[in-house]
Amino acid sequence: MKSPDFSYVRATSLDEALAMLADSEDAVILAGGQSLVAALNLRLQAPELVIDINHIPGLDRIELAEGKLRIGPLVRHAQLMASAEAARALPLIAQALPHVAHPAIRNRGTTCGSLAYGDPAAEMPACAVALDATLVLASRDGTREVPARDFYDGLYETRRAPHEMLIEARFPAAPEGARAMFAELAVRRGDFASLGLAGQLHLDAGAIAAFDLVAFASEPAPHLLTGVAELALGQRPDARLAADLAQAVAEAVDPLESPLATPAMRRRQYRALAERCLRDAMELADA
Amino acid sequence: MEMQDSRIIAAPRETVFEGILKPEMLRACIPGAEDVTGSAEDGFEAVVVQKVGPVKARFKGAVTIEDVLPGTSLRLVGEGKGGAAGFARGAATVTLADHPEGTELTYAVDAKVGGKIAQLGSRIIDGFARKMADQFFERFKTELEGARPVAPSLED
Amino acid sequence: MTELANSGIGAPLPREGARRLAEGRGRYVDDITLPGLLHIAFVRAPFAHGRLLGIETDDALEVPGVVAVIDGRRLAEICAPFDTNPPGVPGHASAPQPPLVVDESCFQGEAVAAVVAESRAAAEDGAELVFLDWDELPAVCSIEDAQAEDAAPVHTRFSDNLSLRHRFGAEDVSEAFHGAAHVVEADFSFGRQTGVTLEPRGIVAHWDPRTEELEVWQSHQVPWQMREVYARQLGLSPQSVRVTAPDVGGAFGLKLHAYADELAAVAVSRLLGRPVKYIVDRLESFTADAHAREARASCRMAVDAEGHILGIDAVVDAGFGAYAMHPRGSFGEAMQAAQMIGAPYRVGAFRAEVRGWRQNKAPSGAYRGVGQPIACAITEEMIDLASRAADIDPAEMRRINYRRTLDEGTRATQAGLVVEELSLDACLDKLLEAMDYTALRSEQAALRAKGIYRGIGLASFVELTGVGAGLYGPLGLTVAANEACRLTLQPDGSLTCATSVTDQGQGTLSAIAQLIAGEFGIAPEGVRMVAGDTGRTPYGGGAWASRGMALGGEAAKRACARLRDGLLELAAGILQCEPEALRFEQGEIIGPKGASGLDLAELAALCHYRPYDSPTGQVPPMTVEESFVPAALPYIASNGVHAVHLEVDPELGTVDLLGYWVVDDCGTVVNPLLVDEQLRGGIVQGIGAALYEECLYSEDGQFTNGTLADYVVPMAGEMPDIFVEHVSTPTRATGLGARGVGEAGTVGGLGAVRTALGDALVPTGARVSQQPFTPGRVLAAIMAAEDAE
Amino acid sequence: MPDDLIRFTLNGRRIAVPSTRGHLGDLLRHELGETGTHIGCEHGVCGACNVVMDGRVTRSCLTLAVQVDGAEIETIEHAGNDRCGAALQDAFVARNAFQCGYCTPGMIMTARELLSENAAPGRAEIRDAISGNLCRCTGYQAIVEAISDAAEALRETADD
Repeated sequence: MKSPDFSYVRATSLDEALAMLADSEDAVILAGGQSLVAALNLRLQAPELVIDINHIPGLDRIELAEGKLRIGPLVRHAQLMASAEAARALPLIAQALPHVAHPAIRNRGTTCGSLAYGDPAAEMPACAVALDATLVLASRDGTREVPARDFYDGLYETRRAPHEMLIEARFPAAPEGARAMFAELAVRRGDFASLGLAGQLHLDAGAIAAFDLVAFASEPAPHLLTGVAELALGQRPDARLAADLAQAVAEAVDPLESPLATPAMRRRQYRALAERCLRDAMELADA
Repeated sequence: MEMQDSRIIAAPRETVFEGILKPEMLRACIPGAEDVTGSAEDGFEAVVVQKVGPVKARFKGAVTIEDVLPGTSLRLVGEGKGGAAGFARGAATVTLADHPEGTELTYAVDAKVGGKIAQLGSRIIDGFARKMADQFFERFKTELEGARPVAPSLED
Repeated sequence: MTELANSGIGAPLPREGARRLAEGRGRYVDDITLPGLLHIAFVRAPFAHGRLLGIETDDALEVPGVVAVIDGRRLAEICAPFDTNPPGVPGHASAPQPPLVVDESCFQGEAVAAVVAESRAAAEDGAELVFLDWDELPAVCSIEDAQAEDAAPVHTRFSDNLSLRHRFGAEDVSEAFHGAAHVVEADFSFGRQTGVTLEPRGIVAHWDPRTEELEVWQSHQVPWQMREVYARQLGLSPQSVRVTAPDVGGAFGLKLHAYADELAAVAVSRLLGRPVKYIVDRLESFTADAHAREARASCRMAVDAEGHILGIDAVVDAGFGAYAMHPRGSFGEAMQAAQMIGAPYRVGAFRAEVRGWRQNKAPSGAYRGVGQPIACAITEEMIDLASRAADIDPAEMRRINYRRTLDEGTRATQAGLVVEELSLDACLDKLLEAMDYTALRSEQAALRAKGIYRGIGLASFVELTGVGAGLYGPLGLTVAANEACRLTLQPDGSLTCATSVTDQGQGTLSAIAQLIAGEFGIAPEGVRMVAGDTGRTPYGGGAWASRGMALGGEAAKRACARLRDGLLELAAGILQCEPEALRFEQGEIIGPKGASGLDLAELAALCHYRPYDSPTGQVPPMTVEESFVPAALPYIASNGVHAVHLEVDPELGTVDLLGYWVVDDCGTVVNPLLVDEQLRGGIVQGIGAALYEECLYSEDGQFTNGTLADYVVPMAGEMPDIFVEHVSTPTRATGLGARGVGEAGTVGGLGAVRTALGDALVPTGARVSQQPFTPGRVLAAIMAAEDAE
Repeated sequence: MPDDLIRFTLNGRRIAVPSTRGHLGDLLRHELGETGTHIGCEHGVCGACNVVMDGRVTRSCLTLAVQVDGAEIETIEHAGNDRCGAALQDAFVARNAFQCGYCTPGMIMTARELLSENAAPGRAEIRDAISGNLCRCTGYQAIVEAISDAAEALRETADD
């Protein structure tokens, strides 16, 4: 299990990295490398060129300005986890990050890398969709912004073109009093989830003023449950609402058939998971 | 895995059927085909490179056409040997039916992957096969309907 | 106990060599390198069953660094295929297994060609460019498919797939079931597992044409067995083969076997006259290591109104895979799975039929517990089902039926087991007290009323440990089952113990050193252990079936006695007293008048340098060798009881372990520090079997979860703290009194989780028969029960 | 790496070694003979290969050898040189917190980072911190206890 041969270049600037990405037929960006190097070892990938961006200055910034939290492409999961500013601005991300793999992986793995990779079972893409983040893609020809809600097409399929690099993820900071909803079902701590929910709700004068919930891992891409949000908006949180919304989640998801569980089982699990994380977010007492 | 889908192609049934048998069509439609040689009668040889998520595999493969019922149905059987990576094989049963807007092409695909690739998880493999089949028939539809004529002959 | 503690036995001493490992100074096979070393990568069969038509190697040979590409035909010229059909197992049939596929391959992952290169990476580059031409043959994968009337053969040399058929107990037990107060019945399915040693298998082989000697370093449990195997397969004299097992990163039975790919590596070295290294990578380990446990079973149990077991009638169908693992075969698990059913209990009538089926999957072999976890799980769930039918508390139900000892006048149970000196009652008493069984039961009832499903599960087990020649000899296996100790008194007064026992981290060597030190009253540091090297140790077994202390410890104890007797006799001559009046204390000889001034160093110097100072002119031998194999018993039974407390989430299907207790009787505990965590490690593997681990094959025989991310092994986050307590009943079979303990955790762990889960699900009416009990399976059972309402 | 050498600091020593395509684990083991770092899966799951790179625990199998040019790498061979590493090694020996020893180097490197961030971790925190390190031999309990013991020993000697 040794990687195939490849050329390796250490980029010194973003422009240089993007130029090499554009010039090579078959280049990959190495940021955290926690998925890429595994794929190389497994010989699942055999790129001609590996472009290491780890030594480009300034890519590891977390910045809060004008109500947006900007995460640079070299911000590691561990760095984001340790940022008090990020935890305040993005309570959902703070709640989800401990579920991302294990300490050693979080020390190297980058949040943008996870967003760009688009593993259906990963937590960060689901959070980005739930929080309506904006993903900034750059190529030699310029930059463009894609809402995370449009970015994920399917199993590892994203709107990123091969010559583009995700250079920033921009999250709207949570409004005062926003409450995160996060729950996932994984066999072991840190494993890829078999199903999960990520979202945020916000109360205004005792009624739900904002509600975004995403189902992930059981479908090819994060699934924003807009129908559930419609039912939630304007309602006052109570046990009955939590149960109704949980039922709506179970009906709205579209789990893939898998050898481990039928869609019917997945819906049942979703209902239970949703009710629990809704009750938590609504700060209701245990059932 | 098995799956089924259909496409409505704005072309008469005979045209669609003949299209499938043309080697240049295979060349144009097999996703990731780098090199296709051969004929409908003797079968085709192809080198195919496919990528799904973390998996990028290169197969040396053969495509044969079987069970030909002219104008109605046939089976496309593709088999790729991927060296140490394993193998991939797919059979698509293609059925044509008249449709008000042209021809309805229905395909049922039975795909099998083996060796190291299979070991890395069915999640990826299902995506692999689905993507291959969908792209193939989507391109086929585009090629047949499109203004761009099928390239008459590509160098081997 | 005071005397024992003073003599070293029973002290929780840190392990010999532990600091070395804690500082990263272990020496494992992959750490060994030789000048001119070549590396192998194998091209493996992509199909479950196929006929090899041709191999294209031209492109591979062009790769820089690739030295050779060697196929099965080439190796067949110098290396015989494994023939694994022990004459003592009637009706057993398995196909010969060549080191590399010659024409027919029978499981996905079977090695087909060896690419030999200057580096592993170059070998893998080459392997990617070897193209195989195949005809795919029909594959038979599940046990049901293998059994089918019209099943295709797994190997074309056979017309069907039945590899073994055997019956334990009576031909007909129907009498016992007539008129029984209760008859319970259940089906069981056990998932296929693999050992997942953290250090994968690996080998360095060097055939030196100059000396005509073959030297092998291998991550293995039984170097002596492997010396015989390599000599036999390659037509060499065993004396020209030396096999060394350096530090081994976990073995668990997986490294007890001879593997075709490792034999191929040795044969490649023989062919090229160069040293070669082959380290199994993690992907290969899943498809090419021995698998285990796959079985389906059905069992009926009859009990009377008071709960006494009147009869057991069971059928076990085991999945053997494509070949029998060499040299011990694949039948052991199936046989023990059937024979050990009901072992802890008095059973009126007994019948267990076992069948083994060939499949186009990796061969199955020994894995910690070998069949006993299956037997225990079946037995314990049947006991629970019967206790519910008879409305008797499950703990009481067990107590009613425990076997205390064999019935008077019998030599063995109806299943042919010799189990003696059991202490199950004492273990259960201690266990129930430790877990506060009564309180847990009341809590369970209270929580059930609130819709919280907790379960309490018990599993009693009897484990066959220290298996000796009495088992292997009659089967016709050329496997040495004795354990030997060669003890040398060095001129400086230190001791060297060369033992045939091997240690993969159990701490056996350390415990033997402790035992020897105790015999002379010296510190364990004064005993140097040598093991795992056929060039330096006496002939014997190695490590399997929880034998290290039970047999190797006894051999050491006997060697100590002989060496000591000689030394005391010499000292008695010098001190002019009777040898019986002398003893060793802190290495010094203590006589009737106290310290004699003679110590080990002085005696050693006398014997080695000044033998003329001996009053008789004679000195005792400075090296003695003792070999031990239990004469009276084929094995030494140990026993114990496990308990699990868990909670099932009926909406998610998840199982949360809340508590785990075990009371084990392994006789004399030489070092509790080693024994307790050994038990826990075994239990965690049992929990893995119960909740997580399964080799998932597609219908056409493709291994689909062959990564460490997909084949789920237990990690720290999900494992509970495990309470360990002991009852100590030294076995009379040896002077030391130790029984084996290496598998006790695994044997009972699976059953205890199973019974606890069954108990938790009682209010739902669901039962999960298929293990592992994944959330999907638990939920499916609950949903099916709901639908049935 | 203009001259195709990887230059880095390994356990306090300056190293220059010819560039290689493999991962850091293989570089350490096979090019530099530091065999204490163990390879268990090469796809980032087992944690046996954990080393410290620029102050953070890192999977050496998920780090390319060429990536460490200019970096500081610390492995188990050097872990005993600080109080925390030494305390862990003592505790692992005293508790017999391993059997075969194959997971131990990665386990200790991981635990050392935990103790550097949390002087008094609870059992659950310890279990969480090592949840990415596979031990196939023990029941994890002795490991949890050893880490807990080491933390206590470090607290007791903190003022020395």
